[in-house]
Amino acid sequence: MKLSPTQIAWRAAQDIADGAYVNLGIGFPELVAKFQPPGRQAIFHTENGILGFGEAPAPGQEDWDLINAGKKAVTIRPGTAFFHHADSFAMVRGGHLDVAILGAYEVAETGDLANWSTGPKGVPAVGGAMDLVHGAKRVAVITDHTTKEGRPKLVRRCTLPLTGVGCVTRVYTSLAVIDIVGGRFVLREKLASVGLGELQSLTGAELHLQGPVADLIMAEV
Amino acid sequence: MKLSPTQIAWRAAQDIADGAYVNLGIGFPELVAKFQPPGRQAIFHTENGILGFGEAPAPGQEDWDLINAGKKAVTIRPGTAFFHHADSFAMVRGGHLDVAILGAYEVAETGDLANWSTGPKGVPAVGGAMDLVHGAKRVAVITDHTTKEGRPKLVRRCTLPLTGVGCVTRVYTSLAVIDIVGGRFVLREKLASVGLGELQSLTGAELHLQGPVADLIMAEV
Amino acid sequence: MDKTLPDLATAVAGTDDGMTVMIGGFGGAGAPIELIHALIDRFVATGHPRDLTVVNNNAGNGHVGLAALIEAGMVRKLICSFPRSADPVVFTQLYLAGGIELELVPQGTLAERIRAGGAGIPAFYTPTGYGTDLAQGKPVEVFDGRPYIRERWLRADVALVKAHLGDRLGNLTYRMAARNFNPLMCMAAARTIAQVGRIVAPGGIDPEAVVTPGIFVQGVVEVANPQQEEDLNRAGATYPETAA
Amino acid sequence: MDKTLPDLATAVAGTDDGMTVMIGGFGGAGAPIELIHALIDRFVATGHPRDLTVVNNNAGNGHVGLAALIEAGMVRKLICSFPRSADPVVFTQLYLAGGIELELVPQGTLAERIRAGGAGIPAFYTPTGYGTDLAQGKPVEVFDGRPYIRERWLRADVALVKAHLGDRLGNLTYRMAARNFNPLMCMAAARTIAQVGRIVAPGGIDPEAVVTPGIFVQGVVEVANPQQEEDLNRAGATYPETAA
Repeated sequence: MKLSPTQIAWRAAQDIADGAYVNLGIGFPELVAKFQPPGRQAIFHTENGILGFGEAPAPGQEDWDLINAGKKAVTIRPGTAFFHHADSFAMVRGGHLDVAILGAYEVAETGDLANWSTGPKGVPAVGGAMDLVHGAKRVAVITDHTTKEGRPKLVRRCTLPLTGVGCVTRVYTSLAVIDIVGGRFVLREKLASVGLGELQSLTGAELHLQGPVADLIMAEV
Repeated sequence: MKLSPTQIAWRAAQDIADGAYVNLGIGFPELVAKFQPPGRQAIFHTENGILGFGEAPAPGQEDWDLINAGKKAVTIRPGTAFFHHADSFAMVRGGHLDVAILGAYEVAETGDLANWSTGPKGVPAVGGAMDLVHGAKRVAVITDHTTKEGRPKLVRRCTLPLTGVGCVTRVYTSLAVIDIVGGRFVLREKLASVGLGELQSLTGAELHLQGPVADLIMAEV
Repeated sequence: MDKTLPDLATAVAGTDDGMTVMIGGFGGAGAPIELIHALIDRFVATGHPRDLTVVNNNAGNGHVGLAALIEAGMVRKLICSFPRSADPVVFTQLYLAGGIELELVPQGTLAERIRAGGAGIPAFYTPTGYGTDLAQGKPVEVFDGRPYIRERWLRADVALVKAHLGDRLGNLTYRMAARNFNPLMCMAAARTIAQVGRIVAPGGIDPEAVVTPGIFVQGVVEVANPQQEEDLNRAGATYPETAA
Repeated sequence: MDKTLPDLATAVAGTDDGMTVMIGGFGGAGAPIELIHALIDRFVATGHPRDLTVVNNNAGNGHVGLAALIEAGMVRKLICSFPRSADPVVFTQLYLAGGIELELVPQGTLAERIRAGGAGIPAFYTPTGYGTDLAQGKPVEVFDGRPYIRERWLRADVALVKAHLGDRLGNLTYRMAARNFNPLMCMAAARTIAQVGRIVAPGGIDPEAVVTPGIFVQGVVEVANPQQEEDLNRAGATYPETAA
């Protein structure tokens, strides 16, 4: 029993305030946009120079001058703004985003993140990942709690090439919500059906308790 | 017998090519704009964010949102562009201006310029002077050849606080046109009525000859 | 989300003692006169804010706007490039009497330091000022054979700016050369308040024409037909108005 | 002054062997496909230019545009942030065979290095990349208790960009997210050539709406109805067109 990627995305979306400026990493994190709670409207930023863009257009209605960082077609909304790449990353590095939500290969209890490279093989590609982990007021990760092989993705120290040092503040996984505070994993929520011992066994560094641990909601989405 | 400020400005204007991007310092250098040779149209830059502005409006027609760096009202022309101060000084520092023409208290044979401060008295003010001396492809000075007291303004080393080091490439004075090449004053033009010995006596560093010396034109302006 | 503020008093309510305040404009163009005067009103009524560090290109002109802020005794330090104007008497007298601190910064360096503050760039190198008195104490580095000095970013607690159009999301446009430092200061302050000539509905500004995207703006207050410092000075105005 | 160029061949005539060439666009949006193809035409006809260093966010997609430039064997080195795409086969194969050099730069750092090149800022500090493999060999400095790495500007001999409207003075506007790196590259190259969808008379672009002022542009060539990389790739296009 664990959360599906869609359910993880739903959980992460609950923490985004109305009017928050949000960057969602390419791929899985983009799902978060679908689950904004009623009455809230976040403003989404994409690295390639759009603030406040809307959903994908209907097939056949794409304008290829109007794409997001994943090179997928998007739309404009009332209040959209266009700008160049230096202004776009001024928003990122300058601390103007409220939250960036990214995927991960590994997250360390130090807040270190590895999400851009699985090693020296093949063609390396970094994109905006190293920029996004700096500057946003909150850098959150959404990820399965373990790898496909069952190994922990939450670890003491990353073994893969780092994207950033000490940058992640919260991790939403398929089993739990965990904050990173002072170099330690602090458990905030977990699936009621998963025991603390089991969760610890699936986690590569010590889970600390600090206040109550709430039940992680498994949304019907 | 010497050139009036207007005649110095006329002489400097003859060296500005059609289409050149030009910044004229506040005050005396602004006169240069009036003497563009027929068929040439320079594009004037002002620090406060206008490229390609036009002449002063008629009295009473001023729009105080449309001013130059000297806070004087200007006008727009077809092709004018507005931009913010960081982009404006990107043009300056980034080497995009063809020529900047500035006034001077002192110019040294090293190309050093002093034009912003006459010493520690009063309120210091620098404006864009220190930026303008860097980046323009040519930094020219227009000035009387001597101070009101008859002391040389072209000197071996500046005694007043510097605006920039080794930045001036040409000086247009009331008596001569002088290039700065390899740390030396090289005489290019002088008034026919002024002997070489007399000119040297009014100049605070050695004048070098390198090729012919033309007659400096005293325009009827 | 609605960043619209009901009035000028609300707009300046968050500016407290000791803060660094960036104020837009170059001379009078783009100067948020009404926001500045609202700040003075608050000081007159409450004695706060005071001991401000103000960042502006200039030091005010006459007895309105920034000059009036200085004259009211609210400014401890000024960071600017050109503290001279047609009528600089307020700053000049206070400075010469030792009543206000001045950090003089070349104009392009001032603009770039503010942009750097907004862009998360803590320091950069520039040729501007190398070898001059204004470079004293600054690290020098040679790149490709040419010397440069290192400058630090500038950030502020509050920015008060003047824009032309604004929407409730904070998107802004400017009017001609009234743009100047305003878009940069929007980026560099924790809290940016813009007075705009008109508030339009989202979408009322062409997405291509937005100069300051709303992410850089925390509050927008409408001031129709804003005053021009130049007009006020030609009329001999002072602020607060003195009894005749 | 008239910066208008008569045709694409003239527009790319100044690009020579060994030059650094910035090419605008993010993926296909804003990619100057026709200028790139004109450069390939010149190489096919003359064997030049070759050994180019190309700066772009990506490494091409499919067999048109930048991918075709690489496939033609004209590129010695690529400076980019993300050399992956829907169909990255051209770059991937050449890179894995050791046939092309890659300098990988985080996307925001790439943008800032180009802007710095255009703005006369030889180096700056950024938090991006600190503590990662991409920071190796770069100076580290602590400001206000936080570590940053130093990055150098990027400049180019030539920039090839795509804009929406242009005038004979070189003023440019862009279309939506096709803006991206284009305005920055205009600033950072000794010679910037812009293909524009339409040339308008000076004044035909609102002075407030100019994104790239003409001072940053040396040549403008009109390409009405420009091709989109995405459309070409969906149609399976290659460049030069191969015989069926």
